[in-house]
Amino acid sequence: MEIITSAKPLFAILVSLIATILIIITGEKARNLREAWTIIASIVKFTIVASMLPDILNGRVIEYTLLAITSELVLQFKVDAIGIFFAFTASFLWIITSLYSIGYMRGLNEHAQTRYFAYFAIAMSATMGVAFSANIFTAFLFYEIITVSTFPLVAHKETPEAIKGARKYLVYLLGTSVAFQLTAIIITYNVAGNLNFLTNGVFHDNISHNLITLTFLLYIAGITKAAIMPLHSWLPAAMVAPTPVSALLHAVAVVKTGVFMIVRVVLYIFGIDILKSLDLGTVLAYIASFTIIAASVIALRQDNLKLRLAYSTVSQLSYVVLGVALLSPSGVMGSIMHIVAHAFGKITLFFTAGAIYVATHKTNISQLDGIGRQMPFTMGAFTVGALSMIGIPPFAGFLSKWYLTFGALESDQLIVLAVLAVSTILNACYFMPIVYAAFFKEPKIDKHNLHETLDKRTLKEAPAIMVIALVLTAIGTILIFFFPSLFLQLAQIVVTNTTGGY
Amino acid sequence: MNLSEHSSILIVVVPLIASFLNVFIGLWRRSLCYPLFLLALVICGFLSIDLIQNIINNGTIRYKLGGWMPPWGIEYVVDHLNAYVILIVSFISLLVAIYSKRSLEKELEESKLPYFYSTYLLLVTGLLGITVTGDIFNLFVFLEIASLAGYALIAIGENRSVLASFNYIIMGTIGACFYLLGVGYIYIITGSLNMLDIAQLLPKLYESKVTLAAFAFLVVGVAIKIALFPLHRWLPDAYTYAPSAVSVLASATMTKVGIYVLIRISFTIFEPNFSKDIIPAGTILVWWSTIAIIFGSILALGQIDFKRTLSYILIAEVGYMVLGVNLGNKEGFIGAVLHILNDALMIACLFMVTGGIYYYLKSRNIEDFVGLNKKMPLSMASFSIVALSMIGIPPTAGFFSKWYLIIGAIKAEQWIAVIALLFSSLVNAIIFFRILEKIYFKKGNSTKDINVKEVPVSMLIPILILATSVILVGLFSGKIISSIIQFTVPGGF
Amino acid sequence: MEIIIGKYNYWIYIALMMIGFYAMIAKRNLVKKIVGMNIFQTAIILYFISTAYKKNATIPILIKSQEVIDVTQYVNPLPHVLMLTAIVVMVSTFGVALAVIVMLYKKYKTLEEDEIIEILREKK
Amino acid sequence: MKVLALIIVILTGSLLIYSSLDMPDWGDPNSPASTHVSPRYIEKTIEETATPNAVTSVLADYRGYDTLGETVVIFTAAVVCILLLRRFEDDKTH
Repeated sequence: MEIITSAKPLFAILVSLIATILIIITGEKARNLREAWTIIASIVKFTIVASMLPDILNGRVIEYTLLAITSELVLQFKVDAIGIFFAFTASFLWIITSLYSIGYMRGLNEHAQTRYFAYFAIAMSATMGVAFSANIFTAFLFYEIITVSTFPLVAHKETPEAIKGARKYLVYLLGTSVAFQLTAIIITYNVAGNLNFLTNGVFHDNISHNLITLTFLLYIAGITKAAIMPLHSWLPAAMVAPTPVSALLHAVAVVKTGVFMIVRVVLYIFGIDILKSLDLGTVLAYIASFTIIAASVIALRQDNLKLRLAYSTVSQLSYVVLGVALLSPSGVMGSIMHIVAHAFGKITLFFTAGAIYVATHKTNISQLDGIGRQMPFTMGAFTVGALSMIGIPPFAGFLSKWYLTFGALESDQLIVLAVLAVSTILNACYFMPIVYAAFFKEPKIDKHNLHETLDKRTLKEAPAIMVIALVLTAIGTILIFFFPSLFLQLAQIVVTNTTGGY
Repeated sequence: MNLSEHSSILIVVVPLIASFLNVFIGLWRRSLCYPLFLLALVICGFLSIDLIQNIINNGTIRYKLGGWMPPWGIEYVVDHLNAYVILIVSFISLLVAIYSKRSLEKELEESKLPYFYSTYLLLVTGLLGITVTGDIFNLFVFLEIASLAGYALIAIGENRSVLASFNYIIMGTIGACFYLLGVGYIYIITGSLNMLDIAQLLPKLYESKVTLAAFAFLVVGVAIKIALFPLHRWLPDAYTYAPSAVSVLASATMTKVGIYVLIRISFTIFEPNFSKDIIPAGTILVWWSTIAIIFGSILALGQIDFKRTLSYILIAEVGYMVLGVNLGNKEGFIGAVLHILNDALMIACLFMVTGGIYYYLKSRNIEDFVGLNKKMPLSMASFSIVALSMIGIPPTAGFFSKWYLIIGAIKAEQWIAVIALLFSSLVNAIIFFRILEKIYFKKGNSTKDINVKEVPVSMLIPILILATSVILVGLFSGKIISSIIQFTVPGGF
Repeated sequence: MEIIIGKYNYWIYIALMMIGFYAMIAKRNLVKKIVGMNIFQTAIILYFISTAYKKNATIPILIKSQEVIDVTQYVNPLPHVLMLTAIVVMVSTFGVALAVIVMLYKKYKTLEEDEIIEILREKK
Repeated sequence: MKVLALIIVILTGSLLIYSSLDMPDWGDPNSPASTHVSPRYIEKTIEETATPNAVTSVLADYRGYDTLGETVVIFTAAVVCILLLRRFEDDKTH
């Protein structure tokens, strides 16, 4: 494998940190300029990430060592296929979310907008940091920065409820990462003497199996951002955050960091062979399967739209975990593809939830009857997102489910196959009623709010900038289905490197 | 004359002379006291830098006082460990001196200031004297100078400080007497008072019961001085009610010097294998400090007064260092020595911020910290950085010492200690995020904080310096370890 | 038996020291505490001085005319020196402790620890 | 509290008694304390310090630095007592 040394990954991280400083300096005084910084930073970041793509697609790896703090704890970046896959998705969606955020924040005339944009930019920096980490220490560092920098975003509303949600968020994410993940990293260092992500894992054959099992479980428990049950309840709690935060962070950056870390740990710290020989993949697959089904069932019973989406996220994240836990080429492929498929689909759904809130101040599903006539674009995008989640062609979600199914067959996991089937039905059960109600049900006559229901036939969309954003992501969901080659190629490189390929 | 040759003695003599002059200048012209006081500490700072450079370049310095050959005369032995602790002590005491000018305005009568500065300098003299000396009896003398100054500085505080100081005197004297008794026991079987000389004579006597008792008394004596749980009872009251500047100085330097003495006893006077193999002292201390960590953390959780919270956190942190030192492997030891520096920086900064809050708010109650970030943004930013470091989030300094400590604990297969370390990180997370939440996200409501604003510049600068150094020390921990700390690891590890 | 007689200096200092130690930690009167402290320190001083003693030896002041010096004829001077320092340290500690007691008395008008704690509790 | 204190005292006392068993007898001229460092003070006091009194020579010369420390302790106590007890004229204005 050819290695290129380049500071590009560092620049990709620094861009939004510089933006943070500019945002704080500009402040409330010049709001347009402040928002311009966000947009510029997001575009520049995306450009930098995209500029690394050709090299990676040609099988090269970009490396950059920032600082060797001690001989074993090194701040080092490595851009490989899976890293750029994640970074590309996240940085692209940041551009759209920035647009959307501006619409949302101004539409609702929110307070503390400077703080909002500043911490958002820090969180994006840290997400890039996780994507480009060359070792688990660097990844851990950025993982913690994400946690800390998103805390103010979750608590943004500063109501007692928001603070409570944010507290839960922090206790879960910080607590488990310090208690379990750090321990796991230290044990890894102690027994393997190496913290770098290697394609066949860092553990030697002669290490006690019990210790490896313990470390594996500590990692799984420590990476709570992946919201594997029973450590998932921070995610619904974090839904008190403003919708753009939920959209980008809790559908893309934060939770995807979690599953990305799990994929990293499974493939690059442990390696397929060790996990296969210890049967740990199956254990993880069962935990993930449980999460998929249980979270879907809970989602069915939620009336709050954002909460239903949150539980849907919990369930969908475990697809990624499940895929990689199958330890088969197609499983890994499906797992990686699901990162992007779910990102586009779920961000669309969250965007629509936010748009509905900005336009009508409605948060509950039972209030949405007939809303499709008022907000056709929004609800159209919602339908696209929902269908993608369920896994129907021609939407991105179909691709990943296709590979996941293959993966299950490859590793003879019939139970997993059944789980996939049941969860698809459950997905349909909790999404389709919303679509149906929005388009085909008559709006309920709200006696207290007559003037609103009267103009049900007129268009009442959210601000244009928000609608544009959510339509874009919906189109993206379709485009990925038709032109998946870039993502498939990247995933293919990962699969070839880690599993030996098909 | 080459001054740098004598820097090991000058560093003790300079604050001593300044303290002497201060009393008399104070009678004549009070306004000159502060400049003199500051000047002495600046000189100390330069000397300590000179000393550590000297050590890094030329290795251990042995300075014979009065020209008498050891073991007949007293000698100063400065190696990497001393120089490192000296640097910490002089750096912190200089920062606290800058900080104390405005902070004391509201906590002490002006006419007492010359005596305060003198006592402060005597405390610094004592601490530096303890650190440089290579003679166990001389160490006792300086220990008492530092302690007497410490008792007084605590007694001039508010509210219950006098009673706290009295309890400290009783406990401190027991500690010092135990130490002296230990010295007597060492003396009766070896006939020597010089540390290096004793180190050569003792191994033959490891089987003796007297050696065992000497070790026990020395360690327990120091354990009282560093407030190792359950000998910590004097500390929370003393540090809570002392004037802010004194709390900062005492918390950041006195316990650290105590840890230094503990390291000297366990690994210079006695060989490392004494506490490891011959008697199970290392194991006992590991368990003991594990309990200290757990209880310190639990007790910290229940406090309302923030200075008291910090005192209990300090007790847990002392547990960290004692644990690391006694784990019996290189990683643990490096972690402990690194933590001496990190903890000094972090605790000093936190106590300073608390003092800053108290300066206008007149309260240290955590409930009153609501909405402070609007009033004092820079202090609160520093507070947040240090809070992250206390929790152990990279790249702040706290992470790296914790990293080494945990690796050391795993290598020593002390799983309970690993859990205790993680537990205390979690408790710190709860404590600090509860406060950060109040500072940043709750709306100010009380009428009390109307006059609150950012602390005066002379108080703010030390806070900012400490907060910055928490990050810098974190990023350069590898460098610190490779150029200083790795040489302090005793042989046989 | 020989042990008991041969080392009786130790038994005496241990007994004294334990009396002082007990007073320091168990007595509730502040003055009694520091009196205990004094006994404790005195015991240590006695211990040190007793280590200096040699049978049939005299004080270490040499007569100039003496040519050959027999070390066993003079007691060990070092512990005496150490104890001169220790006495001073002890007196100073005692002084500081008394100063603090004076402050306490001014403030609370009592020297019983329990009563002071009672007063502090009432204040709250 | 008193029981606890008694237990602590008894434990410390027993450790002391236990360790005393290994100590040299009282007045033993061959104890390490009397043979390792101290003989030189007696033998060379006149030669090196011109003082017949060995205690003086050790106090003021060999270990003169300890004596400096001793005076510093007194000085500390003095300053401390002034700091704690002296009534200052401008107390009332504060």
